[in-house]
Amino acid sequence: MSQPELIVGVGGAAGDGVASAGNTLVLSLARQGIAAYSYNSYQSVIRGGHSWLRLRFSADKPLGVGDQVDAIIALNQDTLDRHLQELKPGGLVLYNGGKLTPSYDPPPGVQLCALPVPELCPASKRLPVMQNTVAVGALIQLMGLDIGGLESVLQTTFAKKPAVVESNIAAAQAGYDYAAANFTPPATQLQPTDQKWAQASGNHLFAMGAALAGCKFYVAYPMSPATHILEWFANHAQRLNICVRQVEDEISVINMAIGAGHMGVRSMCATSGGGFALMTEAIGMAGIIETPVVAINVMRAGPSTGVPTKTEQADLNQAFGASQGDFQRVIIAPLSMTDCFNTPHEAFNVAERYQIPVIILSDLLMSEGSETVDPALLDVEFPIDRGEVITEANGGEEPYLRYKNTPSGISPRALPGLPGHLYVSGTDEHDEDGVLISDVYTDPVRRKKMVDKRVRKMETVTSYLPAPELDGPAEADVTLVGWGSTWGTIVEAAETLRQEGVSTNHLQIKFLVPLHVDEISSILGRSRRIIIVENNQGGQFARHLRAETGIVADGHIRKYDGEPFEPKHIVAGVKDVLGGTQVVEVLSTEPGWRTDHPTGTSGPWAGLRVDEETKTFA
Amino acid sequence: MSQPELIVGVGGAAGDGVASAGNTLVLSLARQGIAAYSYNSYQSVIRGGHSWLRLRFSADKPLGVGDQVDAIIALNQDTLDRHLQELKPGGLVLYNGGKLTPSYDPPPGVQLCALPVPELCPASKRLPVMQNTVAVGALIQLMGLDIGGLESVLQTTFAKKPAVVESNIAAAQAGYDYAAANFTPPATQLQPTDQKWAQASGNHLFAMGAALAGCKFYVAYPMSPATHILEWFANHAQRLNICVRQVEDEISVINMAIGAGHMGVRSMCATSGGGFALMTEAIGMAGIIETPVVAINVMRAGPSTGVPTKTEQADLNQAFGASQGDFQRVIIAPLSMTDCFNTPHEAFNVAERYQIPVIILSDLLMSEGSETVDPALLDVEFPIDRGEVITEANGGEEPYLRYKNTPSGISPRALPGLPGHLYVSGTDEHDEDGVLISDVYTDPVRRKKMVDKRVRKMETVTSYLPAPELDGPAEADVTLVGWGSTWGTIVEAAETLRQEGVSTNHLQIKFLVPLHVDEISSILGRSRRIIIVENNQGGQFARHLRAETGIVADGHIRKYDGEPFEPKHIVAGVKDVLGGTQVVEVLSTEPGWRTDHPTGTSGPWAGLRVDEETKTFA
Amino acid sequence: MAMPAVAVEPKVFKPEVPPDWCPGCGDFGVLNGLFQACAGLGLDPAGVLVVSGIGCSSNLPGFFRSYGVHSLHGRALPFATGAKLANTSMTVIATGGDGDGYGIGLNHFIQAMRRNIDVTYIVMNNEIYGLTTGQVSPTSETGMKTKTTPLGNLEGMLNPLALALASGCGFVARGFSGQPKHLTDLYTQGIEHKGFALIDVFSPCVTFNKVNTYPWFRERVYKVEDTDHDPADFHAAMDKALEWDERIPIGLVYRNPAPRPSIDALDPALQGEALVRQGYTIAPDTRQDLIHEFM
Amino acid sequence: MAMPAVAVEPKVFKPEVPPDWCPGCGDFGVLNGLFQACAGLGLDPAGVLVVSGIGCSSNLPGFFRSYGVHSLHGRALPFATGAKLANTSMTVIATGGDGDGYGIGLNHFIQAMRRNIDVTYIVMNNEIYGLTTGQVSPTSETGMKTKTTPLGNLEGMLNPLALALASGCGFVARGFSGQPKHLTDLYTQGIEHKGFALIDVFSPCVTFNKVNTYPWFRERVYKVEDTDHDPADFHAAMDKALEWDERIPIGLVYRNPAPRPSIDALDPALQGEALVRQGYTIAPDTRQDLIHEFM
Ligand SMILES: Cc1ncc(C[n+]2csc(CCOP(=O)(O)OP(=O)(O)O)c2C)c(N)n1
Ligand SMILES: Cc1ncc(C[n+]2csc(CCOP(=O)(O)OP(=O)(O)O)c2C)c(N)n1
Ligand code: SF4
Ligand code: SF4
Ligand SMILES: [Mg+2]
Ligand SMILES: [Mg+2]
Repeated sequence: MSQPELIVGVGGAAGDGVASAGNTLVLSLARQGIAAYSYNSYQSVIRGGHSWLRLRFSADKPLGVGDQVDAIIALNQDTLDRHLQELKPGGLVLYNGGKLTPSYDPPPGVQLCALPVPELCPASKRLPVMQNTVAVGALIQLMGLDIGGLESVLQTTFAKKPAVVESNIAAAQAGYDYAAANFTPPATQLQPTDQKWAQASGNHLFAMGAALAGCKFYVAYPMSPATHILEWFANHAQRLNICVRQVEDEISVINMAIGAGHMGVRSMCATSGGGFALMTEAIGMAGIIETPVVAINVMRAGPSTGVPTKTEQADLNQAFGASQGDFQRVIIAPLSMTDCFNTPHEAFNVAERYQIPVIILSDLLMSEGSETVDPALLDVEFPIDRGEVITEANGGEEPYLRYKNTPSGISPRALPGLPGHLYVSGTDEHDEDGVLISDVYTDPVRRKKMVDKRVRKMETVTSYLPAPELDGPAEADVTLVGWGSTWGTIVEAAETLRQEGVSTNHLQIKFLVPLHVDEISSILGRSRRIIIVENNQGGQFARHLRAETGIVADGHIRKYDGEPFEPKHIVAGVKDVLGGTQVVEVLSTEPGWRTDHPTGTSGPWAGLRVDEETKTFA
Repeated sequence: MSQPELIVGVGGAAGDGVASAGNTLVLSLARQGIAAYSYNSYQSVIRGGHSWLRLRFSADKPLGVGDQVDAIIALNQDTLDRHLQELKPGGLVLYNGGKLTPSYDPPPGVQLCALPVPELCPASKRLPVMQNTVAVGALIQLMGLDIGGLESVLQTTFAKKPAVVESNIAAAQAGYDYAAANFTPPATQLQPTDQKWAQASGNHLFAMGAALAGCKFYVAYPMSPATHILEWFANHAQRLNICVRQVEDEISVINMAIGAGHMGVRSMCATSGGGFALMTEAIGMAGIIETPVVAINVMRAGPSTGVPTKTEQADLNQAFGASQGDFQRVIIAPLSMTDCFNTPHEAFNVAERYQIPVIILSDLLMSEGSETVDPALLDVEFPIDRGEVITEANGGEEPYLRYKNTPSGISPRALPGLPGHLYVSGTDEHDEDGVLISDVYTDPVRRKKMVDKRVRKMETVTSYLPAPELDGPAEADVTLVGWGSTWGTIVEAAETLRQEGVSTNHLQIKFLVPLHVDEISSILGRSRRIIIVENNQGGQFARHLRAETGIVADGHIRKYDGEPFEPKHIVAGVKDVLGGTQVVEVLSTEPGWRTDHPTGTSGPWAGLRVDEETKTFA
Repeated sequence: MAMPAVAVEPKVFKPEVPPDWCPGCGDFGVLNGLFQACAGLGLDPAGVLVVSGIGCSSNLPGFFRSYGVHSLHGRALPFATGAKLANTSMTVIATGGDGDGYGIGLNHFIQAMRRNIDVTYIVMNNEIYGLTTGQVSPTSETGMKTKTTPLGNLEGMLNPLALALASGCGFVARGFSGQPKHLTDLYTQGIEHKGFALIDVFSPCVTFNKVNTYPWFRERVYKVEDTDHDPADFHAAMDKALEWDERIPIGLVYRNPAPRPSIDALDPALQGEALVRQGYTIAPDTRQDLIHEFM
Repeated sequence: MAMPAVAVEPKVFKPEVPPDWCPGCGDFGVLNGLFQACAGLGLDPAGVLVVSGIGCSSNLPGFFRSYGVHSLHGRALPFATGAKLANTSMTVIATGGDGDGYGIGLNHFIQAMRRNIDVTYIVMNNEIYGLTTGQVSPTSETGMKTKTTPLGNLEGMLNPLALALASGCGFVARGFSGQPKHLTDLYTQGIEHKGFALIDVFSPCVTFNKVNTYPWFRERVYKVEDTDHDPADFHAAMDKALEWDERIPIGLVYRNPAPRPSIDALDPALQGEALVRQGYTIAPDTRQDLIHEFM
């Protein structure tokens, strides 16, 4: 990243306004042409608890959450206690000096920026969240930016309440001025640009991307971290004329989605791992009746209920093994929030062209985190490929064969309702005309013919889907291989490695099934040292890659503690692999941290420390 | 197989008494010390249709269904029309000459044995099934056996109706005498022995084996081909004091089974692929709450409803990918009906010792087919390994940690109800004491500790389970590799190959997850040519083997037409591989057969012939 | 789809493939009634979608000439719901068995009634699992011996009509496949009813249910139409639903005199052209608005 | 487990971990009532198993000192059923939310009542999905605006009491977490009832349900115990179940005067020692008999 960047942490309890402070900050900077990436580590309680939002800013679009924080806005004492230790040398922490006091010495070179909030903003006594505006104003000053962006955001946010706008602008200005007069700005300063930025989560981009790709039916059952897709659809259903339904369970969801897909609309649903487990039986139905449908599995840390608010990439096995028997499916893992926007359109096209179920694997990092996107990238008209759909009523001369044994394996699809093409689709094995084979004594020949027909469909899929490409120098000592959401963080880690003298390139896989075996084998065949990075314990992708290509990686960097990778984890992991470790298991903590992200400052685990040797609690 | 053998086909419509004629034949021969293996190809209709039961007899226990038939009992015209062409040279067909006439010339050297049933057994006019007894009597004579076995079976079968016994014995005798006087016995004659045989299906042996292994709770929802396990349990529930319940769906089934397992009983359930799909979410629950449970998936031809009465081995991916996230499971595929008897005991022991879910993969071939078993093998007391179970009430000094982070990863288990050990088991990630980790802001250290604890459990599993062994010569040109139910047929094919001069050995895998990677790699590392035989299209086991060991087979013999392998398919397939084909897809039909097992002698497909080139219908 | 009011010949709905049910199976009567009702209503086979689950009864779409889907065990209603919402111009009929609809599929059944989707649901209730050859069903009588209850069923008998009433279903009827004309009449009314319509049909399994046979039902059933039963009276309907004795009522047990509009009539997205006939594109200015929500 | 008839201190059931529900959440009242009822019944925490699904309400076992299981969303009842059958000496209580029990878990709920397993089921009905932050529930009122029904809920409201009555449940009650003593009383009777007992509890979600709040309920609820309602009268009970207006009844709505024995009391395998305390071995002569069935 050539442009200067700053990483900000905003911490507080649920109810302290962490998210809205973060949002105000991101939008204020976006209006000055500065891009952002954000990720929130929050607690699975509705009120109270702790929430830690990390925001990374730069004029060059940041691709991930980054490493250590440069600045903190501490909205409560807990945040000060937990996170002060995490600041980089040269970093700073902003807090309401009228209420909070650091409970230990900051790391060397860290600036304590106590804001006299009660004086700067007397209204904060009645309305404690006003402290957030003061702090945001101060931070913007310290970043080297104009206050105009913030003012315009406050104007939009409180558009209907002029008095609120006024008092907030005053609070922001007070913070801004106080910071200018009393604190030292960090060495890094951000530069405004002319670029316009939109800010959205992967979930919202999935939803909007699907709507623009012609999705007319969205059905779901709430499940974190997929629920925001449903909520976006619900809020836009009427305007966009999309049928959006929340129903009794995920079994109903997928069967309704397939029912709608069967009639001919583009139909989508989303859930997380446990809900997807309930959908698997019907995924097989879509396979045999050859109905296009798109199902998103937004992965969270498992197994089972697991850690519902934490991220992981450990549902590849489940997607691959969804439903019994051999049948055709495509599995796609988008690479970033922005890529979430494009993926539904690709998924619908491949689903309709090949008449198969398509599974999209996203994860909590992408779905609940957000990034800034160039709005021009969202202003697109997606090309629609519906495959072979019969739209003309038939004279009736020739009987229509819904499952015609064509050379491509694809049988032209008439949509129910069209005169002259009556057929029954059955989940039992059936002949070309749809009549069941399972109701006869035995019919090996027809059975094999129909299995082969469906298998044949997949012969052309890999050429229909774009092959992955190597990023970085063609020749390198290390090739980092990842899939899905780790893309941006690996890109940045590779850059750091190169700067540190480790020649590195990078291959990120988006299309998992079918895999572009030839292209991948040829790329990785030239690699000197392959290191697979994945956000799980079992190495599910490494296994998949080996199963499909025979390639065995030289090293593995894995993380399954609930938190996403930071570039430094990968950089350090690569060095460990170069030093001889085969599997590096990364943990989001640092030896010496006093709290090790523990569970609270009160309660049974208060004050526990990590034993630096064993990584267990003393 | 050194002892002489005979393969008999019994064909008729549902209601013609195919199964009971077959059963009478098997038991009659069993009482004379002759073993059998049987498999029924039947139609998914309740009445009418066609049913084709193949029985293979020999004093040496047959290990599979064998190849072509030596003798046919045709109970209706349809059977004559379809199967006459399938007889071996030297073979014979028995039928009621008073009713049926062959509609085409038999293959050369085949004897048409028309029984004048109306004369031999006048009672058959009122009771048409009496023809079956006449035919069975005649066949026993032609096999070279005494009629005593048959008489004793008829006595037991109709024990409560002496008149029926008498008339049946007379009919059998008439058939026996008529055959002696009018037909030429086949060249092969069976020799009675002193061995006692029991006859049972894999499903019944699963059930009895589980009961003897201490299963106290069996719950299921009917699904072919697993339903007979439920029916055996239901019939023995009272006598054996086992709680047996049929409930509303497979979701309820698995959750009840886990509920019961959690309290401390050995608990089992069974279903087929579609039902198993519905169970997957809860398999993950068993993984994280560490509750032992055994779930059987009796595979049938898929995908989806597929061909419910046909066999296949295509649910390995589903079992492997059951539920989201990384967790521990064992997957076992028994090798034969007899092995079905032993498998529940192994499954319960490993499930309880390691506190994990165990999935058993059977298939329709094993579950609905049956074989004779030495009764001594069934008269066993299985060793019970419950693992570390705390049975003593605790004084209360030390708090009990249900999920204690032990070196082995196994945490001693107190069963609910025991004083002094209160705990809550949660599907959320939890700490050693069971308190949720997911309800805190973030806790990478504890999260990783608990994942690692569970992972560690698997370190010793492969040594707890017996490793596969190579069968046949240590050095061979061809190593056949199979898994599960194909064992017997591969053993026989290997023998034939050796006789035909192809030096062959054989490795059959029963324990699929975890795989004995070291042992298998070392065995297959010495193989000159590896050929994997599996009853599916996609090569799911080949993929698994490659993923775990990197081994890529030189050839694949696959079958997915619904019918099981016959030794000749494998023998021919090996030759094809030696001739350069990489993937041989076997089809249960023969070029030139007039009907190619088509769907009926009437109806839209009557009289169709297979185009020998394209294997499609002309 | 334009629904011609003119009756057509029942054979229009008869396909070439003959049903492979056991001779005498109650499902033949159920199918014949459906031929008659659809013909009487003058439906176009291309405008009808019949969706079933899995079971003997669920084989029905294969024996009916229209668009059809033979889906998953228990999932006919969600599939049918999705199909109806996607193409509101189709007449959607769901069929299946007691195991399918009241066993594994029960949740969908109750919620579909609550949701009030415009689907006619015909359940061939033979009080047994037929296709899997004779296991106990949720509607098997307490005490009934089946393959899986050799000592008699220990559980209570599920009452689909009472559940339908408790779930807010606006059209609750019961027929008997031994009374084909009456059945045809119930189907006709059910299909015409705008909203979810339940027609539970006694359809004897002659092979596996040796208790609830044709004669057993013939002795007991009587038509509520022959009594002074008022199908608009919820309480009276509940009484009829609970009657299970020497006399068992069939007929239109309940019809809500002021039915709630069905969900497809309420969903704002479904008030114009059927979704399947709508274009895929979103106007550029709408797109701009969507983008601006993110800025 | 021997049940001492002597009451114990409620704090026996209070663990160290405090509930992390939102301040003011109705579930606190539900939990407190349970402390009281179990204490009043003199239960031994080691003889109680509390099983829940997933949801705010389903976090309850973590805040109750006994054996507990926090299972899967919607699956508390099957888990609890398996547990009870395996160890009939335990007092088994299932808890959860409206989404858990009446949404995804509805099939199990109805079948558990039909099956009549001896489990007490406490549903914290807040008419919203709390844990997932405010989506529509099957018990949300028609017209209610939620995150997923911004224009108002178009579906009918599910009626758990009516469904329970239609499913043959022998004990049907409704409580309100704002009336803790009354609630404790209902729990006590429910736990003592041999067979399935439903206690639906209005337990306001103060964070996401801004309609059905404490004041909303306080204005409307009245105790059937304060009226001449006869809980032995099925029809009267159905009337109470259907009442949803300015006045909403709480209390013991129905108790079957001649309840069917529960399944655990009927299953022949469960009449001796609890299964968990039975040995694993089958007598050699029984084994011989089993083998001979195959010969
Ligand atoms: C998930 C799943 N579980 C079980 C089955 C097996 N199965 C097929 S039909 C059936 C029940 C049939 O009973 P019913 O619905 O009453 O129909 P009937 O055959 O009696 O008409 C069952 C259990 C299945 N196909 N799928
Ligand atoms: C299979 C599955 N689907 C969805 C979810 C997500 N989920 C968790 S709790 C919940 C609903 C909570 O509502 P309710 O049961 O009413 O409990 P409350 O939080 O209101 O007490 C949902 C949908 C899940 N955990 N599992
Ligand atoms: S088994 Fe029963 S339900 Fe099935 S076709 Fe035969 S008679 Fe009908
Ligand atoms: S969100 Fe609602 S139900 Fe959940 S704890 Fe808060 S108030 Fe209670
Ligand atoms: Mg039925
Ligand atoms: Mg709720």
